[in-house]
This record gives sequence, structure tokens and C-alpha cells, in this order.
Amino acid sequence: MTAGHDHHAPHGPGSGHDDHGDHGTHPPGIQHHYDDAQHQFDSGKLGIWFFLAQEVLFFSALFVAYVLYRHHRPEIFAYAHHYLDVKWGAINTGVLIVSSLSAAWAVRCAQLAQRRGLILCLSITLVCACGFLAIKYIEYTHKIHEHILFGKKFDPCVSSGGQHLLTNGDHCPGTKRSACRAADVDLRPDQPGWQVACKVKETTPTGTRELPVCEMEAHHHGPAHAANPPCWEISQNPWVCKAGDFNGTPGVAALVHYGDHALRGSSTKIELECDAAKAPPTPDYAADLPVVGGLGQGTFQPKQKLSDHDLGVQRSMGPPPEHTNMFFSIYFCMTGLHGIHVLAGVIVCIWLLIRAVKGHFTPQYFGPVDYFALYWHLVDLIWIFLFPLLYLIH
Amino acid sequence: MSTGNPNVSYFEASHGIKNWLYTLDHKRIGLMYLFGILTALMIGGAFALLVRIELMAPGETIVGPETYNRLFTLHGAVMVFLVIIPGVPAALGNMILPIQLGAPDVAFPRLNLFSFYLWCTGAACLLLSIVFGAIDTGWTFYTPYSLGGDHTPVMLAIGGAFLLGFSSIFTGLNFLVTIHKFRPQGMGWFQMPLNLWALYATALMQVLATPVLGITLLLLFMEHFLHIGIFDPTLGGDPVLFQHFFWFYSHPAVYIMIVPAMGVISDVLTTFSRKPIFGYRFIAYSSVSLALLSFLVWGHHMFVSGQSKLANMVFSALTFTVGIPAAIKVFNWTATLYKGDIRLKTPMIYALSFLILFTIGGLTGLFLAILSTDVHLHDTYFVVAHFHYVMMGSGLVAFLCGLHYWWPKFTGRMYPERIAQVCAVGVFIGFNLTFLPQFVMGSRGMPRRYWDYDPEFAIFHQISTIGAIILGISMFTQVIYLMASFKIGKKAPKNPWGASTLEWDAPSPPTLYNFPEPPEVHEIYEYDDIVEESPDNWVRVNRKGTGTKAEH
Amino acid sequence: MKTICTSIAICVLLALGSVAHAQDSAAGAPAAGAPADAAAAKAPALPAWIQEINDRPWDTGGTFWLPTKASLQADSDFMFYAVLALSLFFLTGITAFVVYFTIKYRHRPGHKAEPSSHHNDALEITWSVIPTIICVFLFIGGWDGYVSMQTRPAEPLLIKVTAKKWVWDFEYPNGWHSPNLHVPIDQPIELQMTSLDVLHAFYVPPFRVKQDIVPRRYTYIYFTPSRLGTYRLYCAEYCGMNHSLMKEKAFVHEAATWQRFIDEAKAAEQNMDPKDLGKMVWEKKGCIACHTIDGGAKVGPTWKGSWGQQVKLTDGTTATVDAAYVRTSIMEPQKQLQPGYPPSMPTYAGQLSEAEINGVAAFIESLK
Amino acid sequence: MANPAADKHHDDHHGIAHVASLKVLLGTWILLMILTVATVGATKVDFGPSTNLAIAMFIAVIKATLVVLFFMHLFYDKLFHTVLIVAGVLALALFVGFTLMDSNQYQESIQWNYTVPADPPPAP
Repeated sequence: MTAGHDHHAPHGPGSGHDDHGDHGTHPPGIQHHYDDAQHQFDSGKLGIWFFLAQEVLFFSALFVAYVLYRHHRPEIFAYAHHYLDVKWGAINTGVLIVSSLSAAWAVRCAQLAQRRGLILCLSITLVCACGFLAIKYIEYTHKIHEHILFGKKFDPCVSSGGQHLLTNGDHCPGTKRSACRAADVDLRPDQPGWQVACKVKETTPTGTRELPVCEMEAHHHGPAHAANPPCWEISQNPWVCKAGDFNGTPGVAALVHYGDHALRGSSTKIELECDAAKAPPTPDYAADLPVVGGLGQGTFQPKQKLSDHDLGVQRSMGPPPEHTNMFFSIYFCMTGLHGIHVLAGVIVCIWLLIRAVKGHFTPQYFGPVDYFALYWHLVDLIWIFLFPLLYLIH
Repeated sequence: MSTGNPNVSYFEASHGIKNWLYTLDHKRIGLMYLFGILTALMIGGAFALLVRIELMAPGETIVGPETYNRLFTLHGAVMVFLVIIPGVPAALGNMILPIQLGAPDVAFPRLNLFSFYLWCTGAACLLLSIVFGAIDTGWTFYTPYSLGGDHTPVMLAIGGAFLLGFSSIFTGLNFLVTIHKFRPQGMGWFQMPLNLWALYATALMQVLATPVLGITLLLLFMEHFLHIGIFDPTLGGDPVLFQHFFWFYSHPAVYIMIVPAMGVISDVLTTFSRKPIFGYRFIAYSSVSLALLSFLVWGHHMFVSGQSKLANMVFSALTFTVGIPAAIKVFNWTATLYKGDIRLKTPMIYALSFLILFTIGGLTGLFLAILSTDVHLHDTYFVVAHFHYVMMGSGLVAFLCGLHYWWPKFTGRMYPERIAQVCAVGVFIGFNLTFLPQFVMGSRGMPRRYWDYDPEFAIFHQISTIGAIILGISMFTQVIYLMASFKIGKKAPKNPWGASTLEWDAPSPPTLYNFPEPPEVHEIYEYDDIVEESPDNWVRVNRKGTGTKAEH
Repeated sequence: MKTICTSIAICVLLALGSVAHAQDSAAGAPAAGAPADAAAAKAPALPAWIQEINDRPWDTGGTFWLPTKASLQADSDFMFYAVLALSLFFLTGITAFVVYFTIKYRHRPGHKAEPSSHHNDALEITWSVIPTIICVFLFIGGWDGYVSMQTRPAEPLLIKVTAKKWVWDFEYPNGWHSPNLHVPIDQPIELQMTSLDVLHAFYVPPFRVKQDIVPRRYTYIYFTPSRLGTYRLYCAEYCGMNHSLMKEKAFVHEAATWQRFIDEAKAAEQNMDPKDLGKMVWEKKGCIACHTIDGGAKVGPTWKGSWGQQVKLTDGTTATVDAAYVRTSIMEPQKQLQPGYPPSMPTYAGQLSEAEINGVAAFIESLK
Repeated sequence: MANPAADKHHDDHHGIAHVASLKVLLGTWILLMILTVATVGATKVDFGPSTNLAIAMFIAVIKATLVVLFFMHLFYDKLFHTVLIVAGVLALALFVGFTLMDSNQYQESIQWNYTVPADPPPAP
């Protein structure tokens, strides 16, 4: 009987896979119930467009989750996007755009009965698609190895001092997220040294009072802090030392930083009372940094307010904010589902390649190539949005 | 295209189980859907009866709390995913849509078969979950409760619902392209039967809303096994977010259940009143506007579930806009009866009971759209009664109406009229007896999904259970006599009801490609052209051609 | 074909019936009909007048449609009756038309359908515009009734509600915890609610208030009780096996008696003999759902005669049931699981005071 | 590979569907590549988080429209197909908008930094 034709890949995980082209032995022609090739092509075209609208909706829930969590918890995204490698993302975008071009070109060749051109373009699309999957494979294995995963399994290496958090291989200079609390964060792991336990006393004309020292807070100063009394944040600058073994290398106590606004008036005197046993010998380095000597009389002037960039860098040095795993849940869902669609595209592309080699496609019958190209452009379209949303966060 | 001898009925076109399992003929696929759906209806009905018998008296009557929770969950899941969503579109739609268009088949026959096998696999998964301990999360799978407990049954149920979702998407997609591309010459958009408008609106919702169910169940599946934490509050997720995802699909889903039912009723009412429908364009436009508006109102399921005040206000206002098209339809249907020539055959009894039950269902929806009364009525038996009036009282009754209306056409056999009328009245009485007391019980504060309830509600539950038994009996007898009619049913003529749409010009049962020769398209409401030669046998008298007009 | 359908239906019915029975005999529900707490033995420790109030039956009065009005939020009943009247009007209208048309234009020999216009735009417009106007009024009525429920009153009396799988816990300003809600009359109340495991919902029909309780989040209810009495309190959001047993009572007292009630109840609990306190914890904090005190089998091991016994644990070690064992199995139940029982006990960390933990230990000890 | 036959721009409609000319295909491709480089470059400059997001989204939308119009032939195709894809995107926007509107209101009541209630002190 005449070879029927089908128009798209109804796939999605677990739902089995229907083929794309027709597999009748009869040379490709018009299905019985269609009037002519134009009728068959237009029906298929309409069918694939409905399918593409449905695919947009299929990804909708993930975009909603993304927008919600980015809007409500921007610090998670600001922190976690350092884990993603923009280089690989950009290469992947390029690869997909090339494959999109070759898919569109393949349709053109099919329409103009250029069989060799069609086979060449389809092969380029196939190669690019596999390249895309390979790059995704590289990124995923890196993350799995680094325990940068979703939900409970999110346990990456944390606090690598001034550099960003991309760690390499087994060497995890900082502490594991699961083990670390804000207090014992080692912010300059490659330089062993001192962590100074200090108390801050504020003497104002009316009297002196001891202010609680907040642990290093990586979050933004959200409402959680509004409730507490005004407190001093010992925000470690890059040269702070770690408690424990003292081997005499230089270190500096702390940069005391009074919330986000400048000090109130000059009459306030801040004293830093430090535990003698842990005070290092007089360090000899840059003059403008406060000096801690002897028992607790270190007076100093606060540095100017940190710029947003510095704050950002500082924040990315501290332990990850609460529930950072949400970013990676959304990341793996989005790129995973997109990857599955690319995989389905690869299978279909192989199938089309076989049929192209068999010469099934004529200017009168090139529907499957056109529908596959449309589907492929949509997959590329979704990646065009995924790339900036996930990789290019500022 | 399907193979076989094209000029005998599609039953005889080809024989052997293989020709049925690999058929591409929309009629055979529709029939296989029908058997599956009727079986699922019986299974779902059995669960409903067990639930009702358990609720006969407070405390344990026949089952304990765990089994009761599994029973009402399975009743919900089987009825929603297996029976009422694919019911009218997949079973009746597959059967009738191509013939009403005069087309040999749907646009993508192979996709149609693939949808059917998706439905079978999904149904198998859903029912298989019973063997592994069944799910007790309610058919809505609300997190975080659905995240606990043992994983296999929930995984199977979610997998099943996922596949059923895709089956629904592809059926919808198939119908959309068929309606767009396979209308014959001379049948523009406003010369189409209203049933096709309804199926078109339903297909729009199926294609645009069901994928969201797919992604939600996928996320729930991954939440269950990989703990991605998107719905689990301990990991930063938000249970209300799951409800948003779930209801964004599930409200259009309830319109997927009711809009095709309205289409069937629009056709049946005008046939049995022998009078053109009143306000064709208004009914057609209200079907499509229902489809579009259904995407705006999902929040009214979550008025008290932690949704914010602002969202409650917006959703409550929008919910009223959805009520208007439904009201317009009811008024137009009632106006159609005016000055008609009404024959109370079984389909007409169902259509009239649909009219009454849908009015009650729609009006009780007003109670739940109003914010202050919804706070009191939400999650009580008032809601249970409301959605049963709309889903069963209207959706399933219209399914039975369409089943009886087109039974002669696609089986070639008449069903026994007398018994069918008795069963139709039985359904109407049993249904009202079951669910009217639940309205009162609900507004008095009886919460939903309660296995053990306070003694003051006992009287209502008893009446409701008696009603459920009557309903069960009449539904069960219908399946029996319909199946029996295959063997002992009277041979059905081409046009037993004197209907004027295109499918009644095809032989019953239709040949493989529906029409021996391409049909001639007529104006759909020309009832004067159709004359009753003998009881239940109408013939189209071609006034233009022969000029003789048989006297009545 | 026919026989297949009928046989499937029958065997499904039988299979489920039998499976159901086998599975549930173990669970064993409380005596049918009698509310759960009234059946518990009299706790002598509480003062008589508190016990008398606690045992009062809940109010089952009210009109045919709605339960008794017991809070200012119940003004929404006006909207209920308005829509009810509206619905009855439209329903009778439609039914009357349908029945009348069916009878008047029924098919009989010689009767033919008279020609009539089949579209009339004026009529269509009217029956589109009128429902729209009605809907606008319904929405406005609903909205301002709802707003009164959702805006925080001036200085409400704050009661913290914690819902947990199948028990309620109300914390009063004086720190007293109770499974029942006690509120003074004519005083705006604020319920700050959170859940420790799954979704629940606070629902008192006479107060006409309902609000889901979401884990890891606070949801609020504002209402003002306006009628003395005892009312039924339900959980309205499905929360698992004993969702239907998560029922308590809400008491509306005079302002003075309310203050005296919670103070005396707290005092009674503090200097209550640990054994009685343990018994009260067993009843009120949900232990009763899984542990029996008469040796009967239930979801968890029975407490009767378990004090001082050597019990084998799933990890092979044995432990003696003593105060430390009771404490750890309250705080981290998953650490000490006895074989043959499902590991479904939730942690009670942070929900039981020190006195209550000792009370439970004492109570188990007393169950020799 | 080059198409020897004279490839007049608008004579393609004699076939079943529109044939995209090489000029359009390659032009769109080059534009897309440039825009990709641009969007990556834009992140090097710090305009503040919201502006950076706006720029990235703006570029992504331009790339998307390019792909849809020229690679997917929507520019030469039936209007109904455009209506379809726009309907899909509108449904997505509606979904995002309503859910964001709602969740915006109740964020303060979420116990984000939830600390497990401390255990009572051990028995004296």
C-alpha cells in the first residue's frame, strides 16, 4: 500500500519513540487519504507547528521555576553561576547555531533535489548535535565529580579564598559544604595562619557597650538581620588567617565593617579586644591595614564601603547561601530535558540520513526533512534562551 | 492508509486480530478506545461503589483508613485520566469526526494508533500500581505528602498519567489538523456541525495544556527518585508551586472533559427537536472562548491553599468570566427546544438530563467562585458534589448520550430502546439521589476525603450510598445491553434519528473509507428534507432533484 | 466480550474487598461512632471544671444549609443565601422552560416543528450582559467578605498553631500547649500556623474559616468569635492515613474564664504527676495513633510491660527500655528501630517539653 | 554544493513550499553568531544585575525571532503558524506572570533559613 508518512517525533522520556519517516516499501508518495502532495505537506506542516507550540508549553514549568527562584533568591543565582563554565556554554551555543544552519540548508537542498547536498547538511547537523551532547557530557561529569548536584547531593568544595569556586579534581582546598559552618570558613586555605577570636567594644559619649560579633554572613543583609541589634561584621579580607597551627607567617586581624552605611559620627571609638594567645607577632605589611598588637587596644579606621563588585566577590568566597541546590535542580532539569530533546533529534536525524541516502526525498516529497528542521530550530531556540539565563548571570 | 476491502463495512474489511491491533482505520481505533474506556469506567465505578459503601456509616464499615484512601485516589485517577478525559474526544471523536467531515480518515492515522497504544500503556501502568500497593495521595498527587511513602506505586501511577497525557496531546493534535485540512468543499467553518467546533476547542486545550501536566509529573517523578527539591520544602522547594503547576493543566483538563460533552449535546438536541440550533455562532464562539478562558482561572482551586490575597482576587474575578459562555450555551440550548418536534428517544433523555444537571453544576460553581463562601465550602462535600455534577452529571451523561446517538452508526445495530430509556431515567434519579445530599452535607461542614465522619452527617451519607447503588446498577446494565446489541441488536438503518449532519449519509456501519463514493455536502439543519419512511428509518428526500415531497 | 466485562468488574470488587480486610485488621480504628478522646479513660489529674469543659459535645446546630454562626466572619452567609436564591431561581427557570417545551412541543402524529428564528442577537446580548452584571456583584460581595478575613486586626490575640501528622497543637500566650483551641469571645484572634510534615488545613465550620497549613511557612487566619460554645475543628487538607481522625474541638469562653482556664490548665500540667502527664501526652500528641497501652498490636510496639525489657534492634544490638531509651526514641526514632515495625515514626524534637518527656517515661514505667 | 541553477529570489513558489535563498540562510547564521559573541561580551561589563539580564534577554529575543522568521520560514509562511507559536509563548507568559504575581506576595512568610527547633537540655 502507499507509504504513509508521519510528521514528528512524539517522544519525551519513557514514552517510546515513533519513527519520523515513512517506512513503506512503496516509493515515497502520497498517502491514500490526502488529495495531493501539497495537501499532505500542509497538513504535516500544521501538525508540526502545533507540536512546537506544545513543546514550548512542555518547557514552561521549568521557566516558571527559574523566574520564581531567580526573582526571590537572587543570591543563590549570583553564587551558583560561578560553577558553570561560560566557555563551554558559548561553544555549545555556536555548535547548535551551526547545526541549525545546516538543518535549514538541508531543507533547501531537499527542495531543489540536490541529494548530495542534503546528505552533507544532514551529516553536519548530526555531527554538531553529537558534539553538543559530548560537551554536555563533559560539563555533567565535571559537576558530578565535584558534587555540584541537586537536592541533598549538593556538597561542593567551598570557600576557596579570593578565587572563584571552580575547583579541580580531588584537591578541595576549602571545606566541604556539608562540613562547614560560617564561623570556621577558611578564606585563604593555601596560606595557613591565624584566625583571630575578637570582641568589639563601642565607646560612645553616652557609654560603652559590647557588640555581638556576627559570624561572616555570606547572605545579603536581608530582613533576617533587621531583627538583630546593630552588629559588627568581621568580614575577612583576603589575608586573614586560619585558626590552629601558627608558623609565623604574616596575617592581619580583620576589617570591621559596620553594616552598609558609614560610621555614625567621629566620636565613636571602636576597640578590638583580641585573645592574646592567638595574636600573631607584629606583621610587617601594607600600612593602611589595621595592626593588632598586644592585648586588645588595636584602634583602626574602617576602610571605605565595599563596591558591589567587591561585595559580590566576597560573597562568592563565603559558604553557599541557603538552598543553593535549587539552582542546580533547575539547571539539571532544564539542560537535562533539553538534552533529551537533542538526543531524540539525533535519532531522527540518523533516520532521515538513511532515507536520504536511499533517495526517498524529492521536491514533491520532502516533508520529513522540513519537519525535522523545524523541530531542530525549536530545540536550538530553547538553548538560545537557556544559555544566557543559566550561564550569563551577573 | 488502512488496508482491506473498501466496499464492505469496516468490520468485514479485514479479519484477524493482527488487522485490528495494527489497524490505521479511525473507526477501529475508536472502537478499541471505547472498549478500554468502558472497562475503565466499570473499574472506576467499582471503586466509587466501594467508597460509598464504606461511607455508609461512621467508622469502619468494610475497609480501614489506608484502603479507603487508596480507593478514593484510584477512583479519582481512573475516572479522570482513563475515562472522562479520553472519553468523548478519543472514543466518540475518533469514531465520528472524520465521517462528519466526509473524510476517509484522520490526518495522521499512524499517530492515532500510537495515541491508542500510549493510552493502553498508561492505563496498564496506572492499574498496575494497584498490584504494588496502590497510591493514596489523592488524584492530585499534592506534595509533600506524595513524596513520602513507598515509591513504586506512585512512580507507576505518575508514569501512567504521563503517557496518558501524551496520548491526549496527540489525539488533540490529530483532530486539529483534520478539522483544518480535511473539511470538504462547501463546508466552511460555520457550516460544520457544532460537535466539531467543540472537538476543535477541546483539541486546542489538549495540545496547549497537557504538556504542562507532562512536565509537572516529570518533575514529581524526579523529585521522588532524585530528590531535586523543587517541591520539597525541606530543600527549598514550595508545595504551592506544585499546586500552580498541577492546576495550570488540570483546570483546562476539566474543560477538556466538559466542552466535547457540550458539542455532543448541541448536535443531539437539534436532531431530536427537528429544528435548527438556536444561536449557532454564539455556541460555536462560546466553545472556543471557554477553551481560551480556561487558561486564566486555575487559581480558584487554591483559594485557601496558601495562595496570596491578590492572586485570590484576580482568579476569583476571572473565574466569573468563565461562567458566562457556559450560561450562554444553556440558554441557547433551551431556546432550541422552543417550537420543536421533540422525540424522547434515549439520547434526548440524556441530553435533557444533561441540561438540568449541567445547570446545577454550573450554578454551584458560582458558590465556589465567590471568595468568602469558598473559604467555608472549599475541600468539603459541596466541592465533591459540584465537580461530580459537572464531570459525571454533564461529562459522562453526554458521553452516554453520544454513545447511544452514534451507536447505530458505528456498530450497525440498534440498542434496545425501552431498556435504554429506563436506564437513562435510572441514571438521572440515581445521580441526583447520590449528589444532592452531598451539597447539604458539604455546606454544613463535612470535609472531603474523610474515612470516619461525625455522626450528624450519617443520614446524608446513607441517602447518597443508596443513590450510588441505583446509579451503579443503571450504568452496569447499559454496558451489558450495549455489548449484547452487537449480537441481538436490530439492524440499524442509515439514518435512524433523522439527523442532518454528514455522518448519517454514510452506511451504518460505514465502509473502510466511510463513504462508498464522496458524499454530497448539505446545509446541516435542513430537517424538512429528511422524512421518516418507517419508524426509526429516515430518508433524505432530495427536494431540488425529485420535486416530490412525501406527505407526512 | 460481555462476559469479560462483567467478570472483570466482579473480581475487582472481590479482590479489593478481601485485600482491604486483610490489610486493615492490623490498623484497628477507634470504636466506631464515639469521638476518639471521649473514650479515653478519665484523667483524674485535671481540675474538675476543666475536665467538664473538655468533655462538652460540639455544637451540631445551625440552619438546614449552614452550621451555627459563631464568628463575625460568618457574615459571608449572606452571600451564600444570595447565591442560593439566585441559583434556585435560574434552575427552576431553566427546568420549567425545558419541561414546558418538552411537553408542549412533544412529537405526536400531525405535529410538526413550526419555523422559528434560530438566532436573535438582542436576546443573546441580554442573556450575556445580565449574567455578567450579576457576576460583578457576586465578585464584589465575595471580595469584601474575604478581605475582612484576611486583614490583620488591630492587636489580635496571637495563638501559634502547629499541625503534625494527625495531631493539632495550639500554643497560648502563657506558653500552655493543648490539642484543643480555646478562645475568648469578642476578641480578634490571629492564628499563626505552620506544619511540621505535610499539608494540613485548619477548618472550623461555625467560624467559617479555613486555611491550609504549609510546612516551612507561616499562614495566618484572622477571626473574631462571637458566640459561646464548643465547635468541631477539622483538618480539611488531605494528609494521609488518619486525616479523618485529625479532629479536635474549639471552645469559645468568656474572656475571664478563658484566662483562668489556660492558666489553671498550665499550672495543673506543671505540677501534675509525671505518670498522668505521660498519659495525657500519649493521648494528645499522637502516640495513641501508633502505640497501644493494653498490649494490642498496632503500627508501633506496645508500651505495656515494655519497661526494663531487653529489646533487639534492627542493627542487631539490644537495648533495655529505660529513660534514656525513651528519650532517644522520641528525639531520633530512626536510631533505634525494632524489627517488624515500619520506620515511620517522626521526630518529636522541639515539640515536647522536658517535663513531658519524663512524663512519658514515667507513664511507660507505670504500665507494668 | 553551490546551486548551479539560476537561483532567482522569488520564483520558489512554483514548488510545494518556499525555498530559502542562500543569502538569507548564511546572513541569518552570521548574525546569530555575532549576537552570541555580543551577549557573552556583554557580561564582561557590569551594568548592574537587572540591566545585564535585560540586555541578555533582549539579545536572546532577537536571535529567537531571527531563527523563527528565517530558518523556520515563518516570514514566508501562513499567518496561522505564527498565531500558533505566539499562542504557545503567550500561554507561557501567562503562566509565568500569574505564578510570579502570586508567589511574590507570600515570600516573607516562608521560613527560608529554617533551623530545627533546638532539643530541650538533657535531664538534670
